[in-house]
Amino acid sequence: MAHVTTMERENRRFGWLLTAPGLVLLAAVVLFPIVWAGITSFFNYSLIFPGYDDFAGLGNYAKAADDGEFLHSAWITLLFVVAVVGIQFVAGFVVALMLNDARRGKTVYYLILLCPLLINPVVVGLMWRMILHPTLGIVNWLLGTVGIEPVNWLGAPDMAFWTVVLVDIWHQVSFMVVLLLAGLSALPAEPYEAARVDGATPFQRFWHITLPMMKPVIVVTLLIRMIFAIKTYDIIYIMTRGGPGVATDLISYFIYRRAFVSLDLGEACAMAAMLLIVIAGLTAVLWRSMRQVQD
Amino acid sequence: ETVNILMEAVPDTTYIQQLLPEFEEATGIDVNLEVVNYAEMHTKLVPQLVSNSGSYSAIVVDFYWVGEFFKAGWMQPLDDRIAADGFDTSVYVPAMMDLVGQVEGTTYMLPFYNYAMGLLYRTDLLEDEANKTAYMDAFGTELKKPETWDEYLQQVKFFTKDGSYGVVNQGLRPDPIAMEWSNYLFAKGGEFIDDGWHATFNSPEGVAALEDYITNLNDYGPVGAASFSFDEAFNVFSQGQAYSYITYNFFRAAVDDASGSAIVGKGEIMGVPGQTPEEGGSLNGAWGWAIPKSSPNPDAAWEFLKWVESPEIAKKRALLGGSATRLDVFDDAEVIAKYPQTTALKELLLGSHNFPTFTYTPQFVEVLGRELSLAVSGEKSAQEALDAAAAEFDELAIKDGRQE
Amino acid sequence: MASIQLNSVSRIYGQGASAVHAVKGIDLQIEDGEFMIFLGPSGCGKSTTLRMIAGLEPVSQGDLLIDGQRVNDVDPAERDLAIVFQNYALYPHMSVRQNMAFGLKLRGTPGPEIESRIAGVAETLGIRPLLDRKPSQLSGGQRQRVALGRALVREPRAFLLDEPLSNLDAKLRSVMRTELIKLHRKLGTTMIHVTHDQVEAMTMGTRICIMRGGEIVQVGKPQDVYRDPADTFVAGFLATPPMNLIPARIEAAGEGLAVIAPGLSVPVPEAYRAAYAPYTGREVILGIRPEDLFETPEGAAPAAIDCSIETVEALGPETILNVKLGQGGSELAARLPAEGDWEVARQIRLFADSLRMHLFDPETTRKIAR
Amino acid sequence: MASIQLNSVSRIYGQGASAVHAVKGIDLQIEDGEFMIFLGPSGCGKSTTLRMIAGLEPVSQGDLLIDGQRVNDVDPAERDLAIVFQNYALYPHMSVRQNMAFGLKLRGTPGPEIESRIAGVAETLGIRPLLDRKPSQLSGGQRQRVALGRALVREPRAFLLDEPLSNLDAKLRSVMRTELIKLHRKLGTTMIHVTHDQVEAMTMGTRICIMRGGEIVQVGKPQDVYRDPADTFVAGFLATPPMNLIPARIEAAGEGLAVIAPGLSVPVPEAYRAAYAPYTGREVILGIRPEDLFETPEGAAPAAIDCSIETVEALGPETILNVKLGQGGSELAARLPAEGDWEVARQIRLFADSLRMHLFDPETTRKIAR
Amino acid sequence: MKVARLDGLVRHLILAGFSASIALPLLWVLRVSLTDKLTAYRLPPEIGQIGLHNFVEVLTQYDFTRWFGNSVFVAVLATAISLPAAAMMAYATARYRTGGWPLMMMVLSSQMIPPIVLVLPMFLVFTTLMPVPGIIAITIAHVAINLPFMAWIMISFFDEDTRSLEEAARCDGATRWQAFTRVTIPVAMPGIIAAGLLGFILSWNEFLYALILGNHSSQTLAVGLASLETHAGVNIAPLAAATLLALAPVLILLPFLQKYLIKGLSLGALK
Ligand SMILES: Nc1ncnc2c1ncn2[C@@H]1O[C@H](COP(=O)(O)OP(=O)(O)OP(=O)(O)O)[C@@H](O)[C@H]1O
Ligand SMILES: Nc1ncnc2c1ncn2[C@@H]1O[C@H](COP(=O)(O)OP(=O)(O)OP(=O)(O)O)[C@@H](O)[C@H]1O
Ligand SMILES: [Mg+2]
Ligand SMILES: [Mg+2]
Repeated sequence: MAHVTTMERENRRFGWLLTAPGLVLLAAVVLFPIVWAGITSFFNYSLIFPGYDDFAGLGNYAKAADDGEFLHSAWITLLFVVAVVGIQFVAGFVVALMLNDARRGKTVYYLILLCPLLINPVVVGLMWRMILHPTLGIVNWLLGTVGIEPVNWLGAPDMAFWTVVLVDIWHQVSFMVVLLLAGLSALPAEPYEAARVDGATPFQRFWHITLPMMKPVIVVTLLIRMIFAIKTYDIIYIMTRGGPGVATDLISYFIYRRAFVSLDLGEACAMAAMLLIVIAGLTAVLWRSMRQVQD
Repeated sequence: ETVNILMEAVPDTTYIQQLLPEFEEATGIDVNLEVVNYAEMHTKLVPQLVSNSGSYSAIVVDFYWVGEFFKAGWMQPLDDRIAADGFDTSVYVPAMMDLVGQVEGTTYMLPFYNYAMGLLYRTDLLEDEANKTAYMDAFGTELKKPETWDEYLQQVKFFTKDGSYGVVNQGLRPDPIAMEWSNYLFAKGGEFIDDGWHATFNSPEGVAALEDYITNLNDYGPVGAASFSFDEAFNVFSQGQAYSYITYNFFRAAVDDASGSAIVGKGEIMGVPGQTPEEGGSLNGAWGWAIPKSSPNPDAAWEFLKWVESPEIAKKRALLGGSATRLDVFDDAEVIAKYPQTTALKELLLGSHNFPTFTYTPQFVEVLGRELSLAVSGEKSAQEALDAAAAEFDELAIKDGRQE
Repeated sequence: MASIQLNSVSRIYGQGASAVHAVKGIDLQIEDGEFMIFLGPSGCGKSTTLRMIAGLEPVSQGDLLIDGQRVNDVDPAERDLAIVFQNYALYPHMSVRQNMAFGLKLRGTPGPEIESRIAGVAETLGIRPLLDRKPSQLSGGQRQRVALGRALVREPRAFLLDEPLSNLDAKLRSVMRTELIKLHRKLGTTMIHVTHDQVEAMTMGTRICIMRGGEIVQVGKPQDVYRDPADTFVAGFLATPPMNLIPARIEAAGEGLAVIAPGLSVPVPEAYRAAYAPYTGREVILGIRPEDLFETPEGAAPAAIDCSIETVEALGPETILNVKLGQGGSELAARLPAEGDWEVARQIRLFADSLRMHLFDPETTRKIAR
Repeated sequence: MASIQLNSVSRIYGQGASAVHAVKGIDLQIEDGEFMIFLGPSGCGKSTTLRMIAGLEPVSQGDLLIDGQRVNDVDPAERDLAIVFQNYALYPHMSVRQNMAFGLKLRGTPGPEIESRIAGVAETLGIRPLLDRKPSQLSGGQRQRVALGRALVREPRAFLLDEPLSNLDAKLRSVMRTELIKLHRKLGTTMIHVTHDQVEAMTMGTRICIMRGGEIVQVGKPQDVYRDPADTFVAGFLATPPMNLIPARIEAAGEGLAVIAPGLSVPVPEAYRAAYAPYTGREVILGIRPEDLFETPEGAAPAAIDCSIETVEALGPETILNVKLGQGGSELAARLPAEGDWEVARQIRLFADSLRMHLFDPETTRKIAR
Repeated sequence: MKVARLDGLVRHLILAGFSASIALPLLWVLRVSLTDKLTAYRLPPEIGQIGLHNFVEVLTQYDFTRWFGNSVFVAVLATAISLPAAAMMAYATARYRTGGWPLMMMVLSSQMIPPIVLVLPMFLVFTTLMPVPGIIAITIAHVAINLPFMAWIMISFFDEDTRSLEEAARCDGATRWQAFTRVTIPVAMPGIIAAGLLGFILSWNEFLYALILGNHSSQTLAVGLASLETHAGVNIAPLAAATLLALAPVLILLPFLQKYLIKGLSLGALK
């Protein structure tokens, strides 16, 4: 349509009106910090000598890109995110599907699986450290009663990574369940009836009806979980501090140390900016695939 | 008026809390102790200190932040106030004043409490007759509390039997492992730096210390000690599963706490033994009181500091179980009577070594912790790990202007 | 191809006080290859019955048999029926083509065959140009045709069609009607067709099943049901305008009997006299179909009715007159030729063939057998 | 109460190659208080036009005027029209009562009045017992009635009804038809009613607007459109079965003219001779309505047609015969009385009143004026 | 139904297995909360002294009630403010494509940056705005951080299905706003409630901003509980008790939302 009608203008205006409160809030609270962080990333800015007199250009970025430890953290983080989000998604989806169709006991199951989410990550870390204590922990003791050697949950590099993954899954898997279940419960019933009569098995219904119709919700869920997983730091902080060695040194914890232990904010901001660019790229890809469904 | 102080949840904080009504009554100043997890204190303090209007009247400073806080100019000098009020700083253990009192000749802090590290060991195991004979048979020497590092290592090996461990370590990076290993370094006769602030801890002594550490951790300690923080490690010890544990001196009191310890009355602390009976290998550690530049009411804060570090209150804190920094308290008969280990703690403190404190101490602890952890997990050799840490240390020292 | 049998099948929605008894223990035997029409007022349980047969609603009570086998617990997917939903239930995320292909794909029909079947059915339904659109881009009638097409591409054991033509225009509807009849002839598949359309009901089915309030009122061949309605409900339901039902009374009249109502007196033909005699002096309901009213005496036993014209509905091919019997009498509808001198308020005399009248018992509402 | 005017109004969905021109520059003037029927094949743009009037679809081109005022840009909420959607669009989270009350509440109608209006409308629609149900608990026809009820409780400037009776049974539908007519009489509100039902189209509206492929083909009073269809499309669309359209040719026959087709020869009545003369020797399309075919000579100029019976559809009140003209000729539908000796394959002779025949130009498809 | 019963059995087996793996560690926490640290670490597990002393200790010796109150205040208020704002934003994006995807990316970008680099400048902002940042500052921060995430979640719940309902409402005389609030919102409720719940949880567990922006009187549960990990060891038994105490009220409230969260709305009546 060539010209913009008044109604479209009204729609647009209304859209912005709805968006305004959120935008104002965001602008008031996070705009300045983001801009500040962006600017700071171009300076040799240390909290010990705060000030913008030492312009570094892309120096901080170059340094980060050249920093083996940082790159290692990025790599570990990638593995972590894929493992955590992947497993949580599959498990969460299965549970959400089961729960959606269950007739009895829904509330009980739901309450149970909500509990971990409501527990503070710090506490989660501490509790799991206790439970997984190699000599004093209940898990190794139970394994021992069936003749399994004590597992060095957090002390061996490979194991520690998977232990952290496991604990994060325990803690966050319900996030997926809550969202996916909400998505499932909002799906219309008719296409399922049609599919059943068309002869679709439960799996085929899942594949041909549920998945495509859930795609927007799935994409958003994966996206949000991915972003949160990349930001994981409390659990690492409590459970391993990135160790043993550098086996669990996730990027957020790395940046945290750069900012608040080394007090080297310029570099930390540059790293955060690089992270932002990567995540934004991933988000754009996911968003596009979501739009393909909507149109 | 209100004095706000950020503190860590440790026994000493609780003791002050108990005594606060006295202060509030005497001065009319309210005191708010904001208690957070140790790990978060630094994170919480930094923005407060960077900002020109913080909300903390006084703060407590861990020794390894001292260089950084000093360099950034976040603390107010106290000399004028000390002089004006005739506050006596000479009673403090000198090592304390070095660590958390003066920086480059200016007094910024008053030492609050010390947490020098020591060797917790099991007296009951040493006294056990069967052990004594077995030990005599094996090594031809009497089983008694170790006087030298090598004797200690021998005992560690000896007590690793029957599902018990000779030692339990805190191998979590960065500070637990870095602090613990420092004792090994000192015990082996090594030092972190030379006078010119060059790293020397990758010397043969350092490498040997790390190898000892790895052996202890992997061969004579429980599975998973590489990931232990002091809590896990102490739990192993307090459940009676290990003979010894090198740790902070305040765990001595926990040994006798029946709600968390199965070895009440069976543990004692001593300085970490060195190469000879005369030398000690302990690492020193302490907290100091300071008034930040951003303090909204430094005068009231000073009132509080004066009060809390006054001889009476210091003694009262010690009597409640607090950890002393003043010689007069260490020597106080009443205190010794109530806590016989006071003398041992004093000796431990006097024989302890300081960690290099400079602007980048926290960063160095990170580096050291990481490299030690890599060595423990077998991804680097002891020499490689220490060389890497030493190289980074040198860089930091150069950055800080300590080194040419 | 399947026979379908319902043995006292019930469906109760909800529980306790708010329970809705949508289908109340109906018995029905649908033979293999039959074309069964479900007819009944809105909310009488037609869709519910269809959905139970399809397996989409649980059967609350009773047994449902397909080909003699109890299928109460059989999954819809295994019943191999095709259904056109009243609300279409198209897959919103699939194109028209995918909507139609889905059931075939699931059965592993080879791609080219799917294509050709879709092409054929789409052609018949006139939705060929729409094959690549999403349902949201279709008009109401187009959606309905897609829903129909989705069922027709399959070769199920039975077709269940829930008002599949309701949103189509008359012309298309008559085309579709013919197509469905042809399809039924060709395949011989059992069909159940819910409709509100008189023409569909009368012309398509081998039998009609008339429902009311969750119960079956009458089942029979279309013409039989039309000619011989079981009760006033069926009489008043089938056909538009429906049969005129006039409260009346049977009285002795000379030799024989007469049905008397205000403004109307119809002599009972000899043939029926014996049957109606027991009702002499009692209230009855007289039923006369609008097309059994004529301007001129017609049939074997024409009875004159004097009335005044109330409304005139010129439908084109014919005219529906609503007339009023004499003073304060009932209203009647009469189906008369299109052209005539119809004028509101005019007095006219109509004739009814009294051999074609029906009498119903006002208490049971059932037809008085004769 | 409002007059509605469409000046070359278009609606184009999508853009570029896949654009769908749903409504193509239609002009239409609906007077205040009119009852306008929209009629046309599925997908011809009826709903789209209605939605444009309601303000739900942007008008791509042209002007839309309500009461003389251009409203292209006026918000739907301010147009104060009530619409019954073809897909009902009931609020799923509200009970039937709330669905109906919503529009009134928004207008600040006082509670008791809302209640009484709902009670009244619900009574008329027979949905009173359903007032506290959610839409998901209703049958198809019940939902449709709720959708209708939601519009009827309001007192809008105009009603826009998109096939509001399509899912109702014949009986209810005729009741509703009467109610709508009554309502229109009482309120005098402008109404636009989309329907596929012959009876509704012929009886309810003051005018019919026949659409095809996004364009208006003919607008006029129902009887006028029926008697005088503008082209073969209208002729073939209105009524079931539709007018028989037979390819034919006008030839000189003795004195006059005759319309000749295989198996059929109809003399042109004198009255039309002048009008048809120019077409002599040319192809035409002959139109005869099924009800203008009789068994016995009837009308002013009966023309005999010999044919054989192909199919017999006994509808109850009457019978539709499909007959075939002579050897390889066209098929015709004939609407004949219910009783008769109809047998497939029998040869019969039918008579058409040639005064009632129509001729169309096969090229333009338009009726040849006479 | 035979098939259905088998189906149900498998379903409940999976759900029960999953719930068990979630619940067993929690049962261990419960056990720890009822005993003391010594017994908690005893192996093989022994019953020991069972009692509620840890709960008493948490309620009397720690500021538990204040932490809890602060957390409830912050999480409830932050969710109550950000949920509507996020819902409006999500709706505008879903229905009117307001700002298109660049806007949504921008909005989300604040989520993509580790909070650690944002918290310092944010602290500076708050200290210039208010003398002592406290619970209000934490709340505002939580609103701003949770808003983008909630908005993103909700976009997919304001899908096209509700459009025809809005059209009906508009013809009924509803303004855009009324159509949104009275029709779209109720229909999209499952998604909105889920987003709200997750936002609440996020705020409930949020640590960094609560730590940095808070002061001694505005410590939230997250910060308070963390202080039970002391330099002299973890007070594991009171911590376990506090964790369970913190869980209880939320779990008690939850069933009231279950209609939206678990059961779903049957919206089958659109046509
Ligand atoms: N969103 C859309 N995108 C593309 N084409 C559309 C869209 N909506 C409708 N159409 C097309 O526009 C044309 C007119 O549709 P409309 O709904 O007005 O038909 P209608 O006359 O109401 O038909 P019916 O009687 O079947 O309801 C149809 O061909 C339809 O396929
Ligand atoms: N989910 C439900 N809960 C309660 N009652 C219901 C439910 N679904 C249908 N009903 C009721 O059951 C009865 C039968 O519904 P059904 O859909 O079978 O009617 P129908 O004969 O198909 O009517 P229509 O011709 O209007 O489609 C109706 O009165 C309806 O209100
Ligand atoms: Mg139905
Ligand atoms: Mg339409």
